[in-house]
Amino acid sequence: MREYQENSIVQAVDRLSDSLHRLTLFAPQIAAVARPGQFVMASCGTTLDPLLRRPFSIHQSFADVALQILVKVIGRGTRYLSELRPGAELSLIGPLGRGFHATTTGSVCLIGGGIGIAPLLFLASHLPTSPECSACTVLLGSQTKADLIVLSEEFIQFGCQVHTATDDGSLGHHGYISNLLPAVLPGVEKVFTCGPHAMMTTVAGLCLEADIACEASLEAHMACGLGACLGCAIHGSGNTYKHVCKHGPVFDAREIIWNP
Amino acid sequence: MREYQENSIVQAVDRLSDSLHRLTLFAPQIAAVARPGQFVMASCGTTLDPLLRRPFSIHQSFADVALQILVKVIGRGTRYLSELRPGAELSLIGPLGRGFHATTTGSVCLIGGGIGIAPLLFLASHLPTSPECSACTVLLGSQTKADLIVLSEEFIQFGCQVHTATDDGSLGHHGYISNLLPAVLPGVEKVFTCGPHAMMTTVAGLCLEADIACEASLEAHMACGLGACLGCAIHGSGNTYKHVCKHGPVFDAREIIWNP
Amino acid sequence: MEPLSTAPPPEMNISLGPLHLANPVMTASGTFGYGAEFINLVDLKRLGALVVKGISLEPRPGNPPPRIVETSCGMLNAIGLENVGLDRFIHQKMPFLRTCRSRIIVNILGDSIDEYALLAEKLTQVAGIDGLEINISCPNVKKGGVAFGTVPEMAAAVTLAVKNATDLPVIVKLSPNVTDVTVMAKAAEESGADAVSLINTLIGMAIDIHTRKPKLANIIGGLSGPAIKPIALRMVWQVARTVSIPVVGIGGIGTAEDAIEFLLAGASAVQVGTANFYNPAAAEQICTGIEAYLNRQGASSVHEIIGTLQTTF
Amino acid sequence: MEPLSTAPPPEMNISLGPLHLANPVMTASGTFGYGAEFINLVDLKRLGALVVKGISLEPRPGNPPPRIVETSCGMLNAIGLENVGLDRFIHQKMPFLRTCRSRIIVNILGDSIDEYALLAEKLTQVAGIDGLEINISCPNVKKGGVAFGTVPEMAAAVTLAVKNATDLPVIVKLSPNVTDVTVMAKAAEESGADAVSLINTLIGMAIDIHTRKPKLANIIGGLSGPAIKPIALRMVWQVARTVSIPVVGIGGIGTAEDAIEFLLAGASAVQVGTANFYNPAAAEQICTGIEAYLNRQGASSVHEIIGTLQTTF
Ligand SMILES: Cc1cc2nc3c(=O)[nH]c(=O)nc-3n(C[C@H](O)[C@H](O)[C@H](O)COP(=O)(O)OP(=O)(O)OC[C@H]3O[C@@H](n4cnc5c(N)ncnc54)[C@H](O)[C@@H]3O)c2cc1C
Ligand SMILES: Cc1cc2nc3c(=O)[nH]c(=O)nc-3n(C[C@H](O)[C@H](O)[C@H](O)COP(=O)(O)OP(=O)(O)OC[C@H]3O[C@@H](n4cnc5c(N)ncnc54)[C@H](O)[C@@H]3O)c2cc1C
Ligand SMILES: Cc1cc2nc3c(=O)[nH]c(=O)nc-3n(C[C@H](O)[C@H](O)[C@H](O)COP(=O)(O)O)c2cc1C
Ligand SMILES: Cc1cc2nc3c(=O)[nH]c(=O)nc-3n(C[C@H](O)[C@H](O)[C@H](O)COP(=O)(O)O)c2cc1C
Ligand code: FES
Ligand code: FES
Repeated sequence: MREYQENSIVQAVDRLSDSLHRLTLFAPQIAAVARPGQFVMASCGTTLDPLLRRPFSIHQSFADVALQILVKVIGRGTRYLSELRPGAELSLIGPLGRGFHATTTGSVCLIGGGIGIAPLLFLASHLPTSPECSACTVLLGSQTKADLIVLSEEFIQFGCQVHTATDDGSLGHHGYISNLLPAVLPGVEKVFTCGPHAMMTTVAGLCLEADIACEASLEAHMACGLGACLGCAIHGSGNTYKHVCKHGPVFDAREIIWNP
Repeated sequence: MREYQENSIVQAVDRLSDSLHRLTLFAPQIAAVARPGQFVMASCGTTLDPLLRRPFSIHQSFADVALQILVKVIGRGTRYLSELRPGAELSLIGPLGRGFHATTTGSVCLIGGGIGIAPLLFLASHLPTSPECSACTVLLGSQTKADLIVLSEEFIQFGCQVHTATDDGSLGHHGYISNLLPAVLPGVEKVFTCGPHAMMTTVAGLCLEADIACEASLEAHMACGLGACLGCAIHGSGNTYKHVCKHGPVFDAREIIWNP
Repeated sequence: MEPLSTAPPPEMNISLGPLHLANPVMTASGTFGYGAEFINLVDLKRLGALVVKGISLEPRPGNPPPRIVETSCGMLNAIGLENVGLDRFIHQKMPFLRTCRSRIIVNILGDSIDEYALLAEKLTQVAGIDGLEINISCPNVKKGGVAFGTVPEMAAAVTLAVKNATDLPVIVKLSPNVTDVTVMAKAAEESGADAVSLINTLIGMAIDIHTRKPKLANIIGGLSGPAIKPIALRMVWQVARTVSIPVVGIGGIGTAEDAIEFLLAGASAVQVGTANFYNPAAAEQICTGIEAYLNRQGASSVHEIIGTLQTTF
Repeated sequence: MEPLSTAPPPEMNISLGPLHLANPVMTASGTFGYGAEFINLVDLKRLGALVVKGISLEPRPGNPPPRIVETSCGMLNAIGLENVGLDRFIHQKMPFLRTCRSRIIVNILGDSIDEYALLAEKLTQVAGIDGLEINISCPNVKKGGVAFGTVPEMAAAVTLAVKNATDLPVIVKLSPNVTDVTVMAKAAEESGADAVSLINTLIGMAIDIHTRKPKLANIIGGLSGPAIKPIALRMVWQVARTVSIPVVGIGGIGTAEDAIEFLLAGASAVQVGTANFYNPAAAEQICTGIEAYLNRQGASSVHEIIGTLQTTF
């Protein structure tokens, strides 16, 4: 497993909606070895304030040359990224962490909420291309329609069946995307999820109940992303702490205590 | 005396040479009241690092709407300014300090070295327009020709007689600009100077010797620019400290201990 | 867009013992000159209180330059307590300060207990002064330079002497350069201080690697600014849990959010220091920002948030 | 463009008493894991020494999350000394560390003097360990939680116990949360420490104003990063003038310029901490940068700059 500290070059910054920006980064070293579910640590500035890198899921990786991250503007780090222009440098460390295990051949369901959709597109592009894989159902939830238009098209192009839900009802189901999961679950062999913790808690609960394998990509504040600072602890099963950056960010739903 | 904290808008950033950039800033409040020799404190970034504002002489003030600063890239604050683009905001406080006293009607000499040329152009544009003022001699020194080409033209347009010197001999006198002063001094009523401390020390010495009035614009590291922090002390005559931001930046050469 | 609030503006007035302020936002000593320096940039009457530059009996010239250095998210200063001295303060600075319709607190410093007491006595007779803040970070010259601010007995003695010399409200300003700041706070409380304020600057240093000299002529200086906020907040929280007199939080406060952290930790008021330099509008913005926060939280008074930090998870 | 230097590369090796390092740039405990975490990003053999995460006799789970918060030019951590414990360290971590061709220093921590001594004794028998660093910032459980790091007698007792239990070089790592760090340094020196390293983190705090809870589950945490550099540099300078054993400078070092400031102030070596997180290449860049500085200064050895700060203006 190779990791790199690489000065990527911004190739494009596409505004998918008011709050969602997609950065295309020339980063051949990282792109060459990235796997779905892994992430990068990006320097969000050129001074010592902010000091720490921010973690971002790898959203796509192209022809071993470029990768994409999807950025939701939350605070100043993400705002900085959204304002970068083509040609700018962006220091990355990656690919980091344990990704999704997409070796399944049965039908799968990907369920993402908000910015949690980011790693699922890379995963969708890497699902085994056996006939059964037409049976890839993707459930995408967000606050409003604008965030989903471009993204749901892209999942469809990978041959996935897409269902959507929005908080404001402007697209698809009016309400939580997790509400759509029970109808989809029967026949699904594995569920992959990323999104708000509450959503993933619901998804994990439904899967565990139905005894369906579930992998979830978790978040924690990180200083290093390398397993060195031990800052990104979460409550794991068996009364242990897991480190999101190293043991995760993708965990088997059974490894986690969802409501500590 | 009115001072403002004003969010100026960058209108243009002109690169005069590799290291010299001229910023034109829409700042009507400050521009309306600025006088030659005064300065502004500029926020050189949008985060808390760097923390402090940096002082810049007012280089020109136009029709009460815009002002210009001339920036020499030294460290990260000045680099930040040189990389600003039209439309960007730049917070200024100003106009600050005591400016030049250009009420003289006799002939004057302006002698500037390097970035010290900045405040002299504003001064040249404000010299009394009496007939005698054709007798305004300007001595401009710099490392190399590139820094002086545009600037010396502009002084000429204000009716000044310009002489130059460069360290590398690429324009005018090959050596220190202060070497040209003795030949110019006779008949001059007042000398205004800004530049490296060593140059101003020489200039002040020559003037005091010849009993010619001399005003010099000094530098000191500043935190506030307002006379509040007392950080910008220099050795004044009479065993006192003077504060560059409030008592200066322009001092009568006799107020200063040049070699403390 | 937030809907226009129909709630009445929240109560912002607070008391530091006998000292009543219209709002909890003060400016810190040494960072706001004698007030007049900011007249064009700050609406002085909006300040809860204005704490003036530390005053000594005699004028002090201060340290030789260089006196300030920028550091990462902070600055070092070695001003050396330059000030105009008591007499010129009273005659040249107080007339303006009396006009600015803000509470005026005079920060005092001395080399001996007697000097502190004499300063307090003389300032008590001056009209327009609402309180004294004792800067105990100076070395005691008579005791061989041991700092008043690091030995509890000495802090107690200064506090007592000042309290005996004045009937003005007295705030004791604590140094952070100690193992246990609560011990110093208790010493001040037991000696009659009406409030404590903290923190003063942390001792720091910077070196110019090209000249191989310190960047300050005084070699060491006081570190202030956002860099020190986490330390200041921790000390304020510790002190607020220890003493029962009001606590004034100081250290790296530049935004309403910063100030609110200190209020939640138990400070009854805050002082804005270094931020006045890089953003003179800071104190006013903080005042407005606290009001907005109180409105959002549905609080009708700033007292509803002071000391309400929840420490159980 | 600088002309290609024809001078031989400067000597970079230094000694911390009996401990000889190829260069003065180490990585700080807790910020470099057990070394393996950086194998892809750092050429480990270029490190003067690698100090591993603090090890206790038994494994420790650490504190509940959240454990870290970013602050202005710094960060707070309340990891809670999570570590694999002595046995797993020896069997799972040392085999890799033995291969990395850098000096290995083990940072140790305990709740009692006996624990420190036992750790030292057991680690002395392990091949591949070049030295011990005693983290005295932990509270002494037996003495009711008083920190070893703030009482000179307790620091002395720990140092003595460890020295008696090992013949490995012993570095005592000092806490900055004290009134006078030189007293602590002297206590360590007099008890036989081969070197002192400083500073550990400053105690700080941060509050989430929306939840009104501390941002760390542990309420308080240790402040590190560029924000604390001025304080660390001042303490290193004070200690270097006080003790005659070597001093290792730590605190906010992220560039060669930072490191050189500490060397000029009297540190014989430095440790890079938080910078490893935001720039894993930092330690290597610092090493290269010191060499370049020595060349520019015409110095043939790093010893020519250590402690050469000029304090007369
Ligand atoms: C494994 C992983 C993958 C992620 N993938 C993406 C992605 O693809 N796209 C995306 O937009 N966001 C992603 N996030 C969240 C993203 O890291 C945060 O939104 C970002 O750090 C916020 O930084 P800021 O400076 O804008 O906000 P601030 O709130 O100013 O950040 C302050 C501090 O908190 C940390 N922080 C704040 N929010 C989070 C969060 N949700 N998770 C972790 N740290 C946080 C920051 O890193 C920083 O240290 C991911 C997080 C993790 C852990
Ligand atoms: C009254 C006055 C007028 C000035 N006018 C101009 C001008 O018109 N054009 C111009 O290019 N420069 C001018 N300068 C110098 C300018 O302020 C510095 O070059 C600038 O602050 C450097 O900032 P930096 O971040 O690029 O450098 P850094 O070296 O990174 O700055 C670090 C710190 O040192 C201070 N500092 C560094 N050099 C100087 C200096 N020479 N004087 C004062 N503080 C300094 C900075 O303000 C900052 O606080 C003036 C200075 C003064 C005092
Ligand atoms: C330039 C400067 C001068 C100061 N002078 C004084 C002083 O005279 N008396 C005093 O008690 N504190 C003085 N202080 C300390 C501040 O009042 C304040 O306690 C400290 O700076 C921390 O707050 P801050 O981080 O908001 O600046 C001074 C601080 C600075 C930066
Ligand atoms: C996440 C983290 C964990 C740390 N763990 C330890 C530790 O186990 N033992 C120790 O002595 N110091 C520990 N430290 C302190 C560092 O070794 C160092 O002394 C401190 O961070 C200051 O240096 P810096 O500013 O370069 O980070 C830790 C620091 C951080 C940030
Ligand atoms: S982020 Fe440092 S260990 Fe996970
Ligand atoms: S810069 Fe603050 S007093 Fe001059």
